[in-house]
Amino acid sequence: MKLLYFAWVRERVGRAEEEAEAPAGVSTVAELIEWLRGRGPEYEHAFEAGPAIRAAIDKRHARADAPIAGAREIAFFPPMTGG
Amino acid sequence: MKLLYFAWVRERVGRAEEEAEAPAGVSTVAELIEWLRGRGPEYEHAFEAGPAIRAAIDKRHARADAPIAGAREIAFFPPMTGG
Amino acid sequence: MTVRLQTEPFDLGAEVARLTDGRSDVGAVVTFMGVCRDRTDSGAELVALTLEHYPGMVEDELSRIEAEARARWSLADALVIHRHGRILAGEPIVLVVTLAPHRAAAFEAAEFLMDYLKTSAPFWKQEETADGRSWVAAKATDDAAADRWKK
Amino acid sequence: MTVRLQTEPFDLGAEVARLTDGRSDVGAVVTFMGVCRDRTDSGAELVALTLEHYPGMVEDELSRIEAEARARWSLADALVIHRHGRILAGEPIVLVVTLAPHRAAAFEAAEFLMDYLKTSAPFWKQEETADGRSWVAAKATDDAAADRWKK
Repeated sequence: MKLLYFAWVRERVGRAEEEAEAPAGVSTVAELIEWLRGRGPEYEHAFEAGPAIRAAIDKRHARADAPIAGAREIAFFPPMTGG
Repeated sequence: MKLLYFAWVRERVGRAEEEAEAPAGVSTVAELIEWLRGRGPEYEHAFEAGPAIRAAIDKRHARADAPIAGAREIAFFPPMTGG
Repeated sequence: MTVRLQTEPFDLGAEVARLTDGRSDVGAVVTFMGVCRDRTDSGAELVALTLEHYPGMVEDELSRIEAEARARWSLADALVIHRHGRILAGEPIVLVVTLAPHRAAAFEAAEFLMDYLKTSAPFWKQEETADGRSWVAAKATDDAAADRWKK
Repeated sequence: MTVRLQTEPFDLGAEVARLTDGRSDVGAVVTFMGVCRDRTDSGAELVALTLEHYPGMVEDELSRIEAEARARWSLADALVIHRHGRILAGEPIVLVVTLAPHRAAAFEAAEFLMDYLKTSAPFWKQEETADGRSWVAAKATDDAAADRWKK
């Protein structure tokens, strides 16, 4: 699947998007975040805020317990500040 | 003092303004309305709605129990419908 | 801070531009424009409204309402324009503009100004339909809307 | 009903005129314009904001918010314009316009649209001051404002 990062999550990860395949057993947004944190210090730094990081699955807001099976695109970003 | 009438109160009284001297004992807006009602059928018709008629003393909203002593101008009108 | 009573129509865009041009300390601008609808509340076709007012008192009352809004909210600026006389269906009747650092104050002050204009400014609307003219009755919902601001 | 994402500024007066011209069934028009202030919340001088967005999702989300407003209130029309990219102090960022028969619906729908834009549309503001750039933190007051619409 494609992973996208926005705002300071993007800056900390050091890239705007990448392809990734999560291993078996990683089945929710929260589990995907835990797996990403183990990939290196830049991911650890980006996701250290834990539940403050928001996610979207295929361009729709998704909660931490949302299943990721079948997702084509998962985005991570800080709380929104538009308007 | 000067009495002013607006909207359908004006139409029922048949004039927009007039000079009047209320007799002794007429000391509040409510008493002034009672006295006016006795002046003729056009006043009776204009004021038959009783408390629904609003008043202003010297261009400020006044309640039925407001004293009229010293007033230069008292206006009577239906509830407002601006905006 | 301005209140204006006039017979001619107004231009919402020009009024907002005049209030905002050259200033960058304002984060929120709210406008309310009341327009003459082409139907009465009972569904009859409306040709025009005629707004009667109490000269002298209406200016005082608009200023009082506007001063009360400024006392309650921290507004950078505010404008109230109210027309009187004959107003055709589709024409604007009233304009309220509020400028504030943040949106909550701008929205609340604009709603407050409208609720008080409706229930306290000495204007009376007369509707003109094919059947003739008739005075618009005050609405209980307008009184209820104004009551929510009472402390 | 329209939602628009754009980099260029917009003209409030022209947008309202386009929505209202030729129609006389609308009694109430409410607009909200968010403007880039020249100070950060901590008081530093602000040169500009840069708004990052999530292409694709932002259009979907604006449309979802606007559809939700139409489902909740009887609106004659509505418009949402949101800019992205670099926005200088004093320039407009966002415009919401609601048209309804009566004012309560127009005001409520405009506030709802703004509350949801703030907390749900995927935009992120970066402030540019003499000290450099920094991301704006989300406000708890914005979450609280959006929560009031939850049934």
